[in-house]
Amino acid sequence: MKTINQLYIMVFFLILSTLAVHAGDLKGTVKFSGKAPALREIKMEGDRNCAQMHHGPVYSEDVIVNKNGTLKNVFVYLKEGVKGKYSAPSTPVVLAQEGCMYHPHIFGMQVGQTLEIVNDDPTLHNIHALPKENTPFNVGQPLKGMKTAKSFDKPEVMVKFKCDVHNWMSAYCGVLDHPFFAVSDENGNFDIKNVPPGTYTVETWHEKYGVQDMKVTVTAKGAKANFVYPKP
Amino acid sequence: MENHETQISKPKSRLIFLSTDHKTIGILYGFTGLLFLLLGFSIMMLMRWQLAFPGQPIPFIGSWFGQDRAPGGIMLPEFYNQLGAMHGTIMVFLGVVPIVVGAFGNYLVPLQIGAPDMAFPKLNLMSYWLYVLGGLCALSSFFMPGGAAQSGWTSYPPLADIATTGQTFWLIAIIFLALSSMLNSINIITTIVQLRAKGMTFMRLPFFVWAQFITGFLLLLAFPALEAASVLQLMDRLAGTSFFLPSGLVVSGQPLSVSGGGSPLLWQHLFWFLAHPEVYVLILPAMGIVAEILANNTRKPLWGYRSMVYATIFLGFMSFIVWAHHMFLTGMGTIISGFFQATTMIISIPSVVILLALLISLWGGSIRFTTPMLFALAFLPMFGIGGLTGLPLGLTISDIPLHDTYYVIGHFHYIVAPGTVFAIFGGIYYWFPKLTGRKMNDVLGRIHFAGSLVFMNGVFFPMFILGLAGVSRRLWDGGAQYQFAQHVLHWHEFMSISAWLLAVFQIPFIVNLFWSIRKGKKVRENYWDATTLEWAASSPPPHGNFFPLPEVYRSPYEYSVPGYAEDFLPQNQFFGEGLKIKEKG
Amino acid sequence: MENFLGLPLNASANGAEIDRVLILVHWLIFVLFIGWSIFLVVVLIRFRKKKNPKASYAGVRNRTSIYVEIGIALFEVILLTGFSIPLWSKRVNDIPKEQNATVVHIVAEQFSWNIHYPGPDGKFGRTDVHLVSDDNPLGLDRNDPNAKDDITTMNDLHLPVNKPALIYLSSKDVVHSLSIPVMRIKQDAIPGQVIPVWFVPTVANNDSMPTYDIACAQLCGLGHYRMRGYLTVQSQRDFDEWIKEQEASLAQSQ
Amino acid sequence: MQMNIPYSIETRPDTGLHNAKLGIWLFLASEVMLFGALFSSYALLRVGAESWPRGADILNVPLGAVNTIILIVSSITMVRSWTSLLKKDFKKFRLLLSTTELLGVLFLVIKFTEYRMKFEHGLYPSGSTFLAIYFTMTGLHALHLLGGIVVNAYHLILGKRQWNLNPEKFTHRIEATGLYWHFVDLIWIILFPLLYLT
Repeated sequence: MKTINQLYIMVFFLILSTLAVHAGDLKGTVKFSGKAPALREIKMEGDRNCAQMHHGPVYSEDVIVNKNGTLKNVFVYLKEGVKGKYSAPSTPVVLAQEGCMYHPHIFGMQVGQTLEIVNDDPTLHNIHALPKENTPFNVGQPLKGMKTAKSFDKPEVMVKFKCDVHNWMSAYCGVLDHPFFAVSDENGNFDIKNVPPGTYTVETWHEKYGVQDMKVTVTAKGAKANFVYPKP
Repeated sequence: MENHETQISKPKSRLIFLSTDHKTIGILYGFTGLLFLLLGFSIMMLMRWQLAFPGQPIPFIGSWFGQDRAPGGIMLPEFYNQLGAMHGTIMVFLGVVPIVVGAFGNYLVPLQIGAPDMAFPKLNLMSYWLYVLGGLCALSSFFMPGGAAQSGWTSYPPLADIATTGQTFWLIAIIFLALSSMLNSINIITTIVQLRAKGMTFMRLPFFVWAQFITGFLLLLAFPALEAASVLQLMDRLAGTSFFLPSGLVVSGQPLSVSGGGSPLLWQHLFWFLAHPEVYVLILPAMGIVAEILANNTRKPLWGYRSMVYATIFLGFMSFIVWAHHMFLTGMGTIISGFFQATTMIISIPSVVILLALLISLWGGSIRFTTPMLFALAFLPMFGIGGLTGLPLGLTISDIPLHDTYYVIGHFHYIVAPGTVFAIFGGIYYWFPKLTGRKMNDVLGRIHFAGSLVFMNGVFFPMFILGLAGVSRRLWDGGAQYQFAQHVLHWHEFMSISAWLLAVFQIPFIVNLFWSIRKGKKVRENYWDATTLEWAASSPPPHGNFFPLPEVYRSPYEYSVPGYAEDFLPQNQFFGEGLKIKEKG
Repeated sequence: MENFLGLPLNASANGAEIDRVLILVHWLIFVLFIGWSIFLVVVLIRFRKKKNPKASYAGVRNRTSIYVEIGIALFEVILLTGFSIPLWSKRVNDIPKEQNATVVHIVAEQFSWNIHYPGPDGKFGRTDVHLVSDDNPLGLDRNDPNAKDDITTMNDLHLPVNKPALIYLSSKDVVHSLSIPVMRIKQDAIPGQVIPVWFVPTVANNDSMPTYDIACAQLCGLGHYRMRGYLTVQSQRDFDEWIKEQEASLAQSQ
Repeated sequence: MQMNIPYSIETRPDTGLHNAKLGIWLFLASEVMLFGALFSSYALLRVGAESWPRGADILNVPLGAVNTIILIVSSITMVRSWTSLLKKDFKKFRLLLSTTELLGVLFLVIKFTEYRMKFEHGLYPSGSTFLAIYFTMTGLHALHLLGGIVVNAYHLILGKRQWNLNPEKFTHRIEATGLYWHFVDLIWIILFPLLYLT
């Protein structure tokens, strides 16, 4: 068994490396137009355990406009045009609960990939996943350091996670059957690596401002795609 | 179990599980019920670990439960809730009721009234198998995605409506159990009415039979309410109806897409319409067992037999109109709550009458402290505590601070655990010679008794302290995060250790039970010098019980009759005109 | 001896009468139980087989048990008509007038208490389930003029001392039960119903006990055990101050 | 030799009953509580509802009425089949019981046609409290009727043997089944006006 597994892994890397030669990166920026809304402060008095973990104010992550006028936490992925099968990486995606907030707030993962949910707080969190396509689950993690492993078996954009104990806590996950997704960072940039050349529909998803899409042709040198939110 | 006439040509293994003999079915009920009792108790011991040491891994066996239930051996809150719901369900529906009605009722009622069998033997077998089916259904729910039912044994909607698949299995199990109970109670009532031996008038029935008679009616008429409720909840869960779901619900931030227009309180009414009579289903047969043991071991007639019978009938009737005292805090007005408080106070009177009659029966007796008698005697004060602590719960105003706290748990466990379960133990020790022709070991029996008495109180008495301090029930951490609970939390450890020691003291019982079946001391047929008819049959009684059927001449408890040499005069003994005994009132 | 039952601190005007009934009932329980126990012990010693080899067929001939039963029944009648029914009627019928009370809406959900103050205008804004979102758990319609100044908190209940508090309790999802042991109140929150609860807090919080606990008393799911809220009873001035703070932060976020 | 249960055929003098008769009456008492609980739920939900549709606007009253007549007739044939047994006329019994059976099946066919019509119009139990009550109660009633049909089929197929073996016992069985049949009929007679006409 072991040798067969090793063989598979070798073949997998072989294919990956040939892809890498011919693939380019899809990069871009999500700009924000108009006046940036003020950050919304989260009141954590409802659970004194949470309030004690923060010294300054905590802000909601649903709309974060970066200093350079770009929008953070936009999920970008290839919606149409991806060919071939991509097996899930063995490394898990980690969703941490720290200071009664989810980290990261927006993330992506592949079908079949392990999602490791970790509680770093000395209070109860329950991870209530509310997918439409996949099987919902609701798991309690009463203690600090508890871990739960889950995975999804169907692609779905986005799966919402909620903590029923702390109603301000939410996270969204894009579950895809390929690895071509990214989330815009604190500079508004995203970078989808190693996209095989071809024409794709790229979709962006934002929690408050919804979805946009764009046709993009990726060559071996890569491509660029810029988006503007809210939709002009 | 041995019967030459009908069983001679059939293989034995098939016989036991398909036998229509009421005694075999009774024994099957008994063993199955005891197994469930043990399972329910084990579940409770697990929960007690979590309560005593919240969030610490369960030692030794923690890894058995898997990542979904107890990662690293630490019990998850949802698993705790599953255990809580299943502990209640198993103990009430699968443990105690099948033992007191299915086992004791089935085995003893035909014998005590001098009948060859139950009125409908095939139906009897069917009700046993429906019970097993219901039990398996309930247990299988543990292996469903999301685990077993976790909305409490009361399954209040909307929580139960939106719960995981295990709840559906719970409901199906309840429907099976309701059918089983219905068939069983039809059988018991018909048997008592129709198959009484010649001369066995209603006022000559042993008190145990009376208790079974009333219990039969309670099961017959109360269970359908839960059955109906279960059908409605199943519809809610499977067909998307909203019998128990009002409009405008938002669950976990998502509006619930149902038609709405239902009422969560409807379930509570239907449920408690069953569940209050169910309490008397648990306790009446236990009182019957205790009455039999007391009369025999005091060597005198029960005091106030008639008043006990009337009290039981009254109790049975009243138990149908007190149910809403479980729902005082659902927003009840003065008039309705006043009515249910009044009925609750009224129903306490017949309970007091029965308890006092049993106590007074001791006066003037020649008391033999046999093992069954010890359990029967302990039943009296334990049931007393359980009954008395019902008083503040039955008054709305004192129910406010105590409602849904550990006080409630203490209250009903005193009635069921050191109450009914003690009666069950006493009954097993008392009738074991009839079942096997052998007696159980007394030394082991006494060890079992002493340990059980001490540690039952160790488990349940501190619950009153926690309850008065205001600690809610069904908390995963036993209230550890609340300020007002801090000064009583140490009792959790005390209760848990008591529970585990209580388990240790059940070992002598289990050993005794199995050892005595084969190796117990052989004893004569009427080992206790008792008067009721079951002791007139051989031990164990053959299929058909009596050859010929007995004839009854007097009341059930004619002990120490003046002018008669022996201190007991069996119901079926004929002594001519000269010794005709005046019926005792 | 006052608190032989180990009851929690009573911080409300209505708690004393409840405690009185509790103590009275428990006296009855003690007297009866001790009486029965003494009887049992005496009987077991006096009528053991060794001492009394021949049982008496007739047994007790007197009517003591009937007197005991009548006594218990009478005591129960007194408890019922003298205490429980009138006090309950006060609980459910003598609800304080809204203008004299601090009126609060509490909407329970899995697993928190959503607390809703009407704000300075004293009027509660409209709520709608379709407006429910993560940052608006009550579904409050901020476009409604009455809702503009409404304050909502999670698990954080503040009340002025010595002023009746009138809580309209309901639930968004399942049955919960609002339990504040120090106030001697407990009320089920039933979805689809709004039930008034009232009490008069008389003991303000201080540094040694900065808050009182609010607990959930009805199993509501996996987080039931930690559906903990905080009640802060403060002077009217501190309460007004707190309201002002809340208004300020509300204005900031809008 | 088979052990005999007393009073399974002859009546007990002091109670005036034989076992099966008491048994079936107790069973019916339990059934009364079952349907009683459902009727109470119906009343409670209806009283609590903001609005309640008129049954006739949603349900097919003529079909319901036909079904009512079918069940009443089947009750008559049921009771006549029993009386023909008392008169030792097995042939007539068989004819009458077959008629009962046919009528029972006809009722179910009409009932399921009604269900199908509802489903075709998108009316499911989840639609409203009224529909939920309608489907649950008539469904449960249909299940009860189905149970009666199965028992009667058993009597029709194996009846001859039992009749020859022990005519009295068989007559008792038909009497008990008849009582059950009338009960199921009675439930419908309450359900019909409650759901269709009000």
